[in-house]
Amino acid sequence: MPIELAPHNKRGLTLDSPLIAGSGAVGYGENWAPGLTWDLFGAVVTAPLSVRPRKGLTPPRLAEIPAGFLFSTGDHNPGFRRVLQRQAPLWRRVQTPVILTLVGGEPGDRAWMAMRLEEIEGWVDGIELPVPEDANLGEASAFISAVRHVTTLPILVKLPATRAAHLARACVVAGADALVVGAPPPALYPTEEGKLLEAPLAGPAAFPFTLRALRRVAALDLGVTLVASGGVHTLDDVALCLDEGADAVQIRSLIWTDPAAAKRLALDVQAFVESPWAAQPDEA
Amino acid sequence: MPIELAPHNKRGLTLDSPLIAGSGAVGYGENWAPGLTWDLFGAVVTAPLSVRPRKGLTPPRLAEIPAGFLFSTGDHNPGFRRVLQRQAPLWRRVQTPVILTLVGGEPGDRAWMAMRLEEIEGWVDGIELPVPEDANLGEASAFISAVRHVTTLPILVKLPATRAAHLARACVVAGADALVVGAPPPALYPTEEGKLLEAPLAGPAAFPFTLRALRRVAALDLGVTLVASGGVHTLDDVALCLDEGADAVQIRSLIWTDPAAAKRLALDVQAFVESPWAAQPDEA
Amino acid sequence: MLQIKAQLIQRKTYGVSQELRLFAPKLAQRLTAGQPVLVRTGWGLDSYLRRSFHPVTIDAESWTLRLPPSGDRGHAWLRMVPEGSELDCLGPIGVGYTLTDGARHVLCLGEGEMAWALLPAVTQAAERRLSVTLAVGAASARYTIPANRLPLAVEYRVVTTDGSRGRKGHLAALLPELLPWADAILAAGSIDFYHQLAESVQTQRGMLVQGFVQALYQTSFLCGTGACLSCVADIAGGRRRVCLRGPVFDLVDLLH
Amino acid sequence: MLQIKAQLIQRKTYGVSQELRLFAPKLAQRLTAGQPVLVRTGWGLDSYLRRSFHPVTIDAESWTLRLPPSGDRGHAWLRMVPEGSELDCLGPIGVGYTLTDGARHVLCLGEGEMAWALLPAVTQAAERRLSVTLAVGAASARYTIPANRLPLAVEYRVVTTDGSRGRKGHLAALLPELLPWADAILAAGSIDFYHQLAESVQTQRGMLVQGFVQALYQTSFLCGTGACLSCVADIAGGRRRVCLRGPVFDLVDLLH
Ligand SMILES: Cc1cc2nc3c(=O)[nH]c(=O)nc-3n(C[C@H](O)[C@H](O)[C@H](O)COP(=O)(O)OP(=O)(O)OC[C@H]3O[C@@H](n4cnc5c(N)ncnc54)[C@H](O)[C@@H]3O)c2cc1C
Ligand SMILES: Cc1cc2nc3c(=O)[nH]c(=O)nc-3n(C[C@H](O)[C@H](O)[C@H](O)COP(=O)(O)OP(=O)(O)OC[C@H]3O[C@@H](n4cnc5c(N)ncnc54)[C@H](O)[C@@H]3O)c2cc1C
Ligand SMILES: Cc1cc2nc3c(=O)[nH]c(=O)nc-3n(C[C@H](O)[C@H](O)[C@H](O)COP(=O)(O)O)c2cc1C
Ligand SMILES: Cc1cc2nc3c(=O)[nH]c(=O)nc-3n(C[C@H](O)[C@H](O)[C@H](O)COP(=O)(O)O)c2cc1C
Ligand code: FES
Ligand code: FES
Repeated sequence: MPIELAPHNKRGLTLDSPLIAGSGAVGYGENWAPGLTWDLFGAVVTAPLSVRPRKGLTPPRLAEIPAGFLFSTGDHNPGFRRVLQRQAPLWRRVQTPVILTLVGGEPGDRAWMAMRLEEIEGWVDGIELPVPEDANLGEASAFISAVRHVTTLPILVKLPATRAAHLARACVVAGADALVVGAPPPALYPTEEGKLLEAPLAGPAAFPFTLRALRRVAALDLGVTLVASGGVHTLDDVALCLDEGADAVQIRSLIWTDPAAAKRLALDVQAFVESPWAAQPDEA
Repeated sequence: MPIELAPHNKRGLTLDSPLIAGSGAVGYGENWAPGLTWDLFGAVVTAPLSVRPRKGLTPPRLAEIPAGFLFSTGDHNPGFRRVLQRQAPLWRRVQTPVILTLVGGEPGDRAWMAMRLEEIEGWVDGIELPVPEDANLGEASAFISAVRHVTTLPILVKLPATRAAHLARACVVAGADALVVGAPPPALYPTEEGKLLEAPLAGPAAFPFTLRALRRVAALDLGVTLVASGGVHTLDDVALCLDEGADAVQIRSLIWTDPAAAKRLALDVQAFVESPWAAQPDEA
Repeated sequence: MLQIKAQLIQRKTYGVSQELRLFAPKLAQRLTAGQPVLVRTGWGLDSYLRRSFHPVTIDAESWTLRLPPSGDRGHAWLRMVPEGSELDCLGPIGVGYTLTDGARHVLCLGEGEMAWALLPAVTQAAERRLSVTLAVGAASARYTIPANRLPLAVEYRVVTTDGSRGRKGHLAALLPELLPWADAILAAGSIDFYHQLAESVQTQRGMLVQGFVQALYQTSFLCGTGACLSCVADIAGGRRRVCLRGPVFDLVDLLH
Repeated sequence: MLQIKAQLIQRKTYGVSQELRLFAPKLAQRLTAGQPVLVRTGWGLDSYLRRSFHPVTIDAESWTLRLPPSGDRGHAWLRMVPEGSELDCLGPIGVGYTLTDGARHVLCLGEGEMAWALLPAVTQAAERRLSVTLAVGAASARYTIPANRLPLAVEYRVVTTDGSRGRKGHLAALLPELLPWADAILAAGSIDFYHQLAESVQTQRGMLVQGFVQALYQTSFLCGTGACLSCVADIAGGRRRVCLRGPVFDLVDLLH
């Protein structure tokens, strides 16, 4: 049963499964854990891309917390041109839709990258724009509209979970085809090395925030599709998200920490959406 | 080494230990788990009190999440008069400072209760005022000033963790003697019974949010004392809070889930503040 | 209430269920049937909340908890923890079943998984040479207590929804024949069943009096000391803390 | 890289350390000295992140991980998990030590706890009848590898800070006498030590050439596939993913 994530967009964004490999789970499409393949996922969202290369956060970038971890690369990436040169042939070859994450820098950077993508028809299937944790309504609207003006590609806007309901409407007005709810809230904790790291939550600990944000955004009934993201690990989690109004669901940490479980989940989700009553929710 | 939580208040609020039994950990002072006693804590903060009795949330009130739980009673309480009648003799008897949590209802309710407390000199040692999750600056200022005008008791204002840095200055201007940072962020998760519960986080999962909020509030350097609260479970957690600028630390869930560990922590904290180098941080 | 480390001295597997015998003399000596014990179910922070168990056996030095088939994470951990491990227990919580002095004919009524909570009371009543009937209702034979788990002197009656064991139907259908005989009832089931039970007693005996039926209210507990207000239920004329007043209530209080 | 369930077939306790032997033929056959394996350390969600271990023995069917004394929650779980349990392993990660064909005199240099990562390479080199010297430096005798853990043919040199075993001082002090003899070096230690080592080699041999010293960079891993960018380090001329390029690097690359 195909899922249309951008029903009001001429290009559309059709997924064969509601399970998406989210924000950098497989890098730019080349870093696959054992047993995982493109066809397990409805779409793949890349790691972030900026116009210029970024060195990101000085390591350590990871702090384990109870039932999860704090994690940020600080948008570490080789820059738009390099990634496109290296990866675009791969994106072109695969059947699975590829969604590029574009992040800011100078004003207009995201729109510049979106324009370049518009020129290379058929390589990329959508754009994901993360709204920074502290962005206000005006800032978020501004960069989304700027991208909307130069691209016909479906735009997914990723909202910070704690402020998702506050920001959602403005992002839809600015041109989002779908809302990704959301980026888990930031916290602070010591790394193994004893340094205090401030970064967003990841892992199962993040899921209850995702679910709350999703419910609040779904209640606004904004007429766009919703993608749940943050801490999703089990079929129960996926089912809860779909119940609460999500059209699709992203996973990331699970792909890194337990590829075999990610594969089982992908297959279970495919069975579940065919027939929700047939699939058995997780027993562990 | 005594800790003065309200140095600019004439009455003062002097603690023998920086470890406080926070918001309802022992009810109104009568619900002690085995092995726990008043003298283990620098102060005891009661469960919430409103002018009229409140039935609180319809159960279930509890949902387990990874490494913690969502929990709210909805300010379930027998009302100000009943609790005072029953508990005030006990509060008068004990050496440990007793801090009453006052919550709103009609405008002026908190100030009305604070006025009554002013009349019964020597029974109560401080007031804790939780700022609701969605209160704006004006609302928070208003009820804090109202209480400040009618009481000479030290006022501790408890801030929601995710908005603590935003609200802190206004609360100090309105008359807070100390800031409690903070109430953990709310989330949504199914209970054992399958109902979706929206409630604040509790348990170790909450701690990384407390630590982030504390760092941000401490950075404002507002000239009041700071009390860390939310998810504190180990001596490492306490030490991190003190390092990040807390003068005292509240525990709650640990008292409920592992009284023996709470007792060990209380004794370790006493040893630690006497000589931080002598005490061994937790090994588990 | 105590907090105590109890050593896991025996694990018995019955199909998909398990029973764990825990060595803890001090706790066992204070524990009565129907009183929950809260057990930590992890070495680390997950699962964070304790699981509550009504003992299925109690002796001078140990008690036994039963792990039903379930998908619960805490139960899964208990299924795997090695013999010899120390389990952190907090209990007993609240009020259990009491065998009142006057009672001669004790009727125990258990629904489904909850019926197991009656076992220590059934055993104790039989040891006191009271005449005891245990009647259980369950979905099918596999969910009933095996007869060999009961003292010989106990009369055992079974009702199953699918008729795979004992009479076909619902436990409530047995009440007309069992009630006249009983002079004390210990019940463990759903609130629905308790309403049926109360009605039957009224029909058969004219009136449900205080002291006749003790009924276990099933819920989960966080603190067990009355502080957290997580165990509250709308019973006994108000919103009550089950860990202080219960979990075994007089049926009159429970329903009014 | 594989993800595989490895059965814990043997646990040996050495004072406050433990070694766990894991049966996993497919993994063992691919594993080389210095390559980390990422192991899940909980049945539930805590600890959530895998712990990485450099094998201390490798044979055809199994490998052994070493639990040092530590306060880590994941290690604590591994200390308690019963024999016979299946541990979820992800590995081997990246690039390990290689014994180059030309080498006759292999010098292995290990600092503190990291020295254990050299053991499989030491054993393998001895089996190939190469002449092997293992030199370790540690804070005191109790932190050094016991001599009986090494093949007989291996020459073993120890330096301790407190002089409780072997020479008193720092491992670097041994380099002048050991370097001239070696035609390949496998090292496991801190970046500080690697700088000292590079300097000694330059002093003694005029130049540090590519292919002479292999050095293990210690860090932790999240995905092991190059996706997450959590293992990056500023080495080899940029911000590199250690799980792809390392964790065993040519010393020339590691320091430049
Ligand atoms: C292999 C296996 C796996 C399982 N996995 C899970 C799992 O992952 N998660 C989970 O939650 N459960 C699971 N279960 C089921 C669960 O653990 C219990 O065994 C089951 O629910 C029975 O408990 P119950 O108290 O509901 O009693 P049941 O005997 O099933 O009865 C259900 C309820 O219906 C009423 N009832 C039914 N028949 C009668 C009767 N004749 N007389 C009176 N009342 C009746 C009662 O109110 C009773 O409480 C599993 C069971 C099996 C066998
Ligand atoms: C009972 C016990 C409990 C412990 N509990 C904990 C715990 O809870 N948490 C924890 O983190 N650790 C704990 N430790 C210590 C820890 O696990 C390691 O055993 C210890 O740190 C040694 O590891 P190391 O790699 O640092 O090497 P060490 O041998 O201790 O050396 C430390 C470092 O100093 C340098 N060094 C010192 N001496 C020399 C030398 N002669 N030559 C060259 N280099 C040298 C090296 O760089 C080396 O890496 C405990 C140890 C014991 C015995
Ligand atoms: C995901 C990714 C992010 C990168 N980010 C940067 C960067 O921010 N700045 C830069 O100069 N190079 C960057 N690079 C390029 C690397 O520095 C270099 O070209 C090489 O790919 C890194 O080596 P490694 O793959 O072994 O880590 C990046 C490469 C990748 C694959
Ligand atoms: C912490 C606490 C909160 C209470 N809250 C209410 C309330 O909101 N409304 C009310 O009518 N009574 C309230 N009561 C009073 C109870 O309804 C009643 O008086 C009795 O104390 C409750 O019984 P229990 O202690 O067995 O739960 C409360 C009592 C306590 C101890
Ligand atoms: S379990 Fe906490 S009040 Fe009953
Ligand atoms: S561990 Fe993920 S990139 Fe290296």
